[in-house]
Amino acid sequence: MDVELRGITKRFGAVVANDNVNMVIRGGEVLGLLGENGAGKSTMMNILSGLYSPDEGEILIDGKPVSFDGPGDGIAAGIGMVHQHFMLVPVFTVAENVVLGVEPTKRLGYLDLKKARAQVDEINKKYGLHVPADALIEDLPVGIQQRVEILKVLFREADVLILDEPTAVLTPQEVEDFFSIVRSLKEAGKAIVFITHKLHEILAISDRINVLRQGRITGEGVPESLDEAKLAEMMVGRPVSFTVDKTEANPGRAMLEMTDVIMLDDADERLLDKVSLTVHSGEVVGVAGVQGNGQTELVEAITGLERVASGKIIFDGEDITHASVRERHSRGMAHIPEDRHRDGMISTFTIAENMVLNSYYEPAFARGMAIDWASVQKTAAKYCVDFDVRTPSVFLPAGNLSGGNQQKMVVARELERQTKLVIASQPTRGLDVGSIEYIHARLIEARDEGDGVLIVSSELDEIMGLADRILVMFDGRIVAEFDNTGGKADRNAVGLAMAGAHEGAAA
Amino acid sequence: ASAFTACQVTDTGGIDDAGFNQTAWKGVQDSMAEYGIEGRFLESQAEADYEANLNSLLGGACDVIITVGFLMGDATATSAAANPDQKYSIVDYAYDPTIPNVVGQVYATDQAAFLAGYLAAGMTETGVLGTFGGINIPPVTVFMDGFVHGANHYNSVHGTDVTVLGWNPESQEGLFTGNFDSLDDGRAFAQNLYDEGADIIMPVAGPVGLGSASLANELGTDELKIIGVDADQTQTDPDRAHVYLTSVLKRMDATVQAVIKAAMDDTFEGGLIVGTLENGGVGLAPFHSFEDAVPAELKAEIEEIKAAIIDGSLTIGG
Amino acid sequence: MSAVTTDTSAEKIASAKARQARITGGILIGLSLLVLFLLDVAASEVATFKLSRPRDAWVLPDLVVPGAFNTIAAALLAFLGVRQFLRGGGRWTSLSLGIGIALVIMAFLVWATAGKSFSLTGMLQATMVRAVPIALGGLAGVLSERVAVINIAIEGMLLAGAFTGALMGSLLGGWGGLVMAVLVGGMFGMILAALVVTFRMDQIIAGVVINLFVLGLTSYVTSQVFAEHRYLNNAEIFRSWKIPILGDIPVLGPTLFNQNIFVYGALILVAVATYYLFHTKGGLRARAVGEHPRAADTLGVDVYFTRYLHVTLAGMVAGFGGAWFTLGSVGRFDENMTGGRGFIGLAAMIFGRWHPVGALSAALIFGFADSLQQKLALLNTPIPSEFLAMAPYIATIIVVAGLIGKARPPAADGRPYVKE
Amino acid sequence: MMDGKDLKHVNEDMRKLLARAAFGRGDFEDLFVVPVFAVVAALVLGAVIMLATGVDLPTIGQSFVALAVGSFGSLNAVSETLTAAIPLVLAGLGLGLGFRAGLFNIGAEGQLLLGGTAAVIFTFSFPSLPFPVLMIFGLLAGALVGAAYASIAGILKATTGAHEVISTIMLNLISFRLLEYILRQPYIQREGRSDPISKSVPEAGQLPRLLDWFDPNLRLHAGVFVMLLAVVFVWWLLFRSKIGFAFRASGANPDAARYAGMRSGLVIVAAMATAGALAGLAGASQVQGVLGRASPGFSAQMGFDAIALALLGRSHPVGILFAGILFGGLEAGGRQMQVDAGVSIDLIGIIQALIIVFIAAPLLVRAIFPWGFRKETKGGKA
Ligand SMILES: Nc1ncnc2c1ncn2[C@@H]1O[C@H](COP(=O)(O)OP(=O)(O)OP(=O)(O)O)[C@@H](O)[C@H]1O
Ligand SMILES: Nc1ncnc2c1ncn2[C@@H]1O[C@H](COP(=O)(O)OP(=O)(O)OP(=O)(O)O)[C@@H](O)[C@H]1O
Ligand SMILES: [Mg+2]
Ligand SMILES: [Mg+2]
Repeated sequence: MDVELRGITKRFGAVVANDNVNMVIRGGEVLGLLGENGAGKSTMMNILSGLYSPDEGEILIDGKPVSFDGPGDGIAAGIGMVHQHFMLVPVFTVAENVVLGVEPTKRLGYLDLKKARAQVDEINKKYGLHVPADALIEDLPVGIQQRVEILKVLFREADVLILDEPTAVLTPQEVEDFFSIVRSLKEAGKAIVFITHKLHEILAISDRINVLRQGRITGEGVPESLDEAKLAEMMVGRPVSFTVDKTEANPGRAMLEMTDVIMLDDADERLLDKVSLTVHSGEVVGVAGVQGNGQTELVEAITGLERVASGKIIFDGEDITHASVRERHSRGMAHIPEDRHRDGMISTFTIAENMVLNSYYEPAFARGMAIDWASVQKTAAKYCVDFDVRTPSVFLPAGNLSGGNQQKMVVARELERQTKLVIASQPTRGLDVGSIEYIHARLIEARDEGDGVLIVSSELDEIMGLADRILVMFDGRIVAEFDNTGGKADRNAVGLAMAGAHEGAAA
Repeated sequence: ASAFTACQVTDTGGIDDAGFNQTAWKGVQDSMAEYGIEGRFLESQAEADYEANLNSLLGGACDVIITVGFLMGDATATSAAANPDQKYSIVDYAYDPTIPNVVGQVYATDQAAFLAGYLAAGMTETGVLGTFGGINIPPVTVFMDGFVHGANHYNSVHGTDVTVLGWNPESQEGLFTGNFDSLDDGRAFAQNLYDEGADIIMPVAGPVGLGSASLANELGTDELKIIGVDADQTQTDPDRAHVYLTSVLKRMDATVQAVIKAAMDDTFEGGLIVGTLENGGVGLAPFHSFEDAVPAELKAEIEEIKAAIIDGSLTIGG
Repeated sequence: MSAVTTDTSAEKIASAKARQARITGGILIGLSLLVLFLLDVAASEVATFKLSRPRDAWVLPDLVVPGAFNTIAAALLAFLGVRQFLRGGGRWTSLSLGIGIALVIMAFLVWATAGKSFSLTGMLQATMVRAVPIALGGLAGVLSERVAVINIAIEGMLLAGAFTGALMGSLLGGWGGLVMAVLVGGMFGMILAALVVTFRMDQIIAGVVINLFVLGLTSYVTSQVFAEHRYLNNAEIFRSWKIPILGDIPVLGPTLFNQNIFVYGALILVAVATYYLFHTKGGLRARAVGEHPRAADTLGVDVYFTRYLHVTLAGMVAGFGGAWFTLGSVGRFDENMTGGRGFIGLAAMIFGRWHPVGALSAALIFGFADSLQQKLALLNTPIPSEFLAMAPYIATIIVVAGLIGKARPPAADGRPYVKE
Repeated sequence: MMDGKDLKHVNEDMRKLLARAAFGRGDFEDLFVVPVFAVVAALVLGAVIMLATGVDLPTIGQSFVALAVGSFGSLNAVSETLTAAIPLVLAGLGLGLGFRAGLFNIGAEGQLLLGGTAAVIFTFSFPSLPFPVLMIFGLLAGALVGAAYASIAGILKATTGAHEVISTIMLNLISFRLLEYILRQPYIQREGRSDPISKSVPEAGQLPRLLDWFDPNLRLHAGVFVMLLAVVFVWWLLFRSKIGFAFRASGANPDAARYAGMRSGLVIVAAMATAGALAGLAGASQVQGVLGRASPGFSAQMGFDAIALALLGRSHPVGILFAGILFGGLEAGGRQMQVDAGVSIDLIGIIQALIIVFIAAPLLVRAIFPWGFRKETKGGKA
């Protein structure tokens, strides 16, 4: 099935998200779609799937113009979309999520979950997806959730699959598995649109590539004639450096020492199982691991968001095991949270307010019981300039910023202060190469100024590029440690440890 | 020049409260019918309205202003002091000392309730009576006191063992709905008493009692009878008239009418009107559908007791 | 558990479960002391609970509980408490607490009833009756909040149902009144849906406004019209309808099988709603709309329609519940006669964790506390009547604070959904 | 690193970032045009309802004239309007503050009731204190008790997660009974009275009337200053103070607030207590300024009206002030309407509800009065 988009334009208020875009998608082919944050990729695909309606332009399927009045029509026309933000109901099972909207029923509208399960298992088998049909979504790791999204599309027998940043949250191993699924779909004759910020992925899987910039197509080509540098330049409009520029680490005193830290959940299961680690000043320690192996809890323990059941946490020589979040923060601990939208910012607050979210009480911004807004605003404006947060005004709600700029805002807030230790959790998730480059440089800068830096990321490339030392977490424990000075750690060995291969050795 | 006008300010229950506001208003309406005067009323939404409502009736528009309920006591006194030429009367409230331009109207309700208690004790088949109130306040509990004492008096006269559930005159504690507007509380509380064996119930909670009547209507009067309060409830609740054994009358309409008459005749004098059995300000309503069911000797006993209370030879609560 | 025993530093681990167990233990021991000293009953006294009325088909003898029961209950409580304190944790924690609370309630009843008697069956029957409007209000809340529309307007919908039931019941007879009450309830549901879905009004404001409007309108008509035209406010009520045979079972019969259609209706509606929400296609879609409307939308589920539909249904349920006040109870409308029952229904919904059965259970607890309070007032306990009347509310707070903790509403609850 | 030219450039950027967005036409329409249309639409619908219930046209006309005159048409009307607005605004401020902190406090009614009662008890207990002292302490006592009562719900939420909607509903119901009990106690009940009414607030404890030198019937009292002070204070608290920042942050995104080191438990209790203090103050101002004593139900649903008020004022102190004056005006005007035209005052409730509907749903007003508004740009927030 071939699909053509002609002259598509979509505006959100004053923002032109798509500007007269033309695009062709063919059966049995993977079309790679690339572009900066906010370039309009998701908007374009939401239009194709029927979720948004375009202001101008038309969609042709096999040469015939169609018009969609909602995603139901798109589905009926054979177009399925895996959204950038998961469209899964967390408290439903896999089977329930998959059949939603096309439920098999018996008499009295009775939901035939048995049949649903069977159908899910069938697709599972056909494409080798291995998704447990009865598991609750919220209990599944993101990698599996990703597959559920694909299952949903396949279940509806879509011929066109739109995959919007499907690999953003996957581990390298999961990406490999994912690619083999994509290939088998392609062989089955499906048309696939693949969106990602990762250039090597797009080169590896696409048959054709389109680059979108500020709502327009700015480049087209086939992977054979392109390389990462060219792609990046097409995207950002300037040359981009990929390797993190950094000198050798110069580790100093221990900034953070954790000893035998145990954290329990409500059922007394161990989320952290006797974790011990040290971060020195002037070094970047990377924590690698498949999501859900205790990294989140590790960060919560260090930053004081959750109580630990036993063990000791020492920060620059002082015991902070029982210190509050604020206390740790004011002693110089910076925290870039994993989920910026939920935890890192308040989208209805202005950029200025967000910039002082955790320091508004400090003498610099306070006058007695009041906040000195004039000083807050000046500081915020300075942060914006320093960290290249692109906004017309600091009085705008932070929710209006693009994802990359929101993240830069959070990073600015955390790094612009006097810090000793930086905890960065998934600091570049979902960001375009330009923003990633920028944030990485800032983290290294913090290291070079003598901070200890702890980076938690499921992006192995990020860890390999940034960290001087790599710790691997598995099942709530630290199962392996690698020296990465000069990038000498063995990528494969780290990957294996993430998959739990070291388990026996570490126990 | 213009016709004589009687004005009423209700308390927050409103004019249609099936209670004292409505009964007092009936007094005004009766006067309108009988003496051809004008009548008007203002409803108070909140206590803060009393003063404002009284103010808006001043300036010669009203020949006499009737206020209703003890809660209006302060506002009425203030207004009366500021306007010594305006005539006022307040229902269910007495000033001590009295105010020259205000007539207080109060009622010895326990006298009538005593008769009702005696009657009920004579009529019960289960030997159990019930009562409940709206809120534990004297204008309510005085009914309940009289009712219990009346039943006890029957016991001591006849050597029976009739019990009254829902009120204990010694501890002054008992069964209360906590409101004067939830009719289905009236039903539920009656059901509760019925479950414990009561077959005659006197609810003292304004319209809430209508809910009790509804239960009696459903169960049948063999199972449950109701004693009304304030007005003759066969009149105010005509559709269920047959469930009312009788009503304990608190003739606010009569006293209001008397005050209006006095004001018209220029015999108005500040002070106090106390409704008693003697002056007909309180009393027992006719038995209506139970006229035949009440034994003649019981009727006679009640008349005797009434006479004894009036001449002071019988004291209530002794 | 095994981890704790294998670990040498076990005693230092602050286990959440162990702490909870210790707290529970402490509470139980406290309750034991309470029963021992405050609810002490002389061993010679007995408490009599009547189970049948003399005219019942099958008469059960009275349940006579000796005063020694309380001493035993105190001992049991102490045992449970100490056990929790020492051994702690596990499935036993909530079970012990449940048993403990039941024991305390029983001991309290024995204490209050010592030397007297009351009808246990009557109390249970009243529990059921008093629970009906609250359960229906709660169910209305469940239906609309499951599609993420906060429904503060339950109170207004109940009142509208009560009013319509009385007015239309007077004109058209009971069934006509009932149908109209349901329809008017549904109409207000639809208005709420229109305000929040189509006009994107804040959901709480919309609810508050509907309450204000209905209260104003019904009060206005009551004083402007009903006061003069009494025949408009005098409806025939639905009497109890005893189910043959089942209705004669002692205790259970009067409680469950000798009630009016509102009680049966509430039970049936709860069952149907549970089936619908958790076992049908429509229910799955509704819940999806409540949890993640955009996900539902991407799969072709019409979010707006789903919200309209369910909020309207919620209104109809509330309209039915409202009719209980007039057609199922007293046959006559009075200003503000629902008296906050809609809000208590809302509480029941939260307490029942947005589940129809949960809401019903919560309503039953409330109904129980309410009828218990009435019995206690009859028993001449030394507790002032005002405090007895508070009992249902205090019980609700304790239960919500102690047993529920953080309940999780549907994820999208209260948020408008904007299609592009 | 940066040379002078760059620095200048940076300053230029900062200046741009600091330029505030202008007051747009949309704001103007939301703030002024919508309310005007809302009031008109509500009155028209109110007339329709009167017609439907058999009120004749001249009477309806008379009612609206009375409504206007009774709310703002004379000095007495303005005095009554403001007097009615005082407790509503005070309680509304508390609710608005709660909303900003993400708390839905339905308990203002109970807090107001107990706060007012405390003010009465305090003032008659210390009759020897001189005028401003007793008055101020009375207000403080009211605020304190209101705060304490509200804190119960706050503490329960903070420690056990009990939903504040449930606990405040229950606390309201409890407060009604508690007041009945309190008013029966010999120390509190007025001497010589058998009904539930408290002793009176002594002269020195009263909020003095401001205009009685002009006409003794003018009830406007010094509570109006308390109200204005409270508006300024709450505005300062919310938008200028540190704790207010924490309130708003916790309300807008509790997760982010926690991550930023704000203590959610503390914020909840503090916000509830502040809201309760304002409700308590509302009760105190009512008893010290208008009623002079406590009796069952003297709160007269003000705590519930305040919910609508806070929502109508968009939880902004100034918005609440205006909403309160609107409500006060309706109340005073409604009374006049009853006096002059004999229309039941319950109609006011209906009109209030309708006005809120139209103000809170600008889209609805736009749909009814399309000519009153600028066309929205295509593709805007449809
Ligand atoms: N619902 C919306 N309302 C308003 N503006 C929107 C909306 N969705 C997207 N935009 C704006 O449209 C532009 C394009 O957004 P889009 O999500 O298509 O970008 P993208 O290329 O997918 O970016 P990313 O790589 O961050 O996912 C951005 O400026 C974005 O802020
Ligand atoms: N001088 C200032 N500088 C920066 N931010 C400010 C300043 N004054 C107020 N703010 C913040 O900007 C917003 C606007 O505050 P303002 O006092 O003007 O009320 P408002 O805009 O009417 O409030 P709202 O938008 O919440 O209804 C508030 O969220 C406040 O915290
Ligand atoms: Mg995107
Ligand atoms: Mg009325």
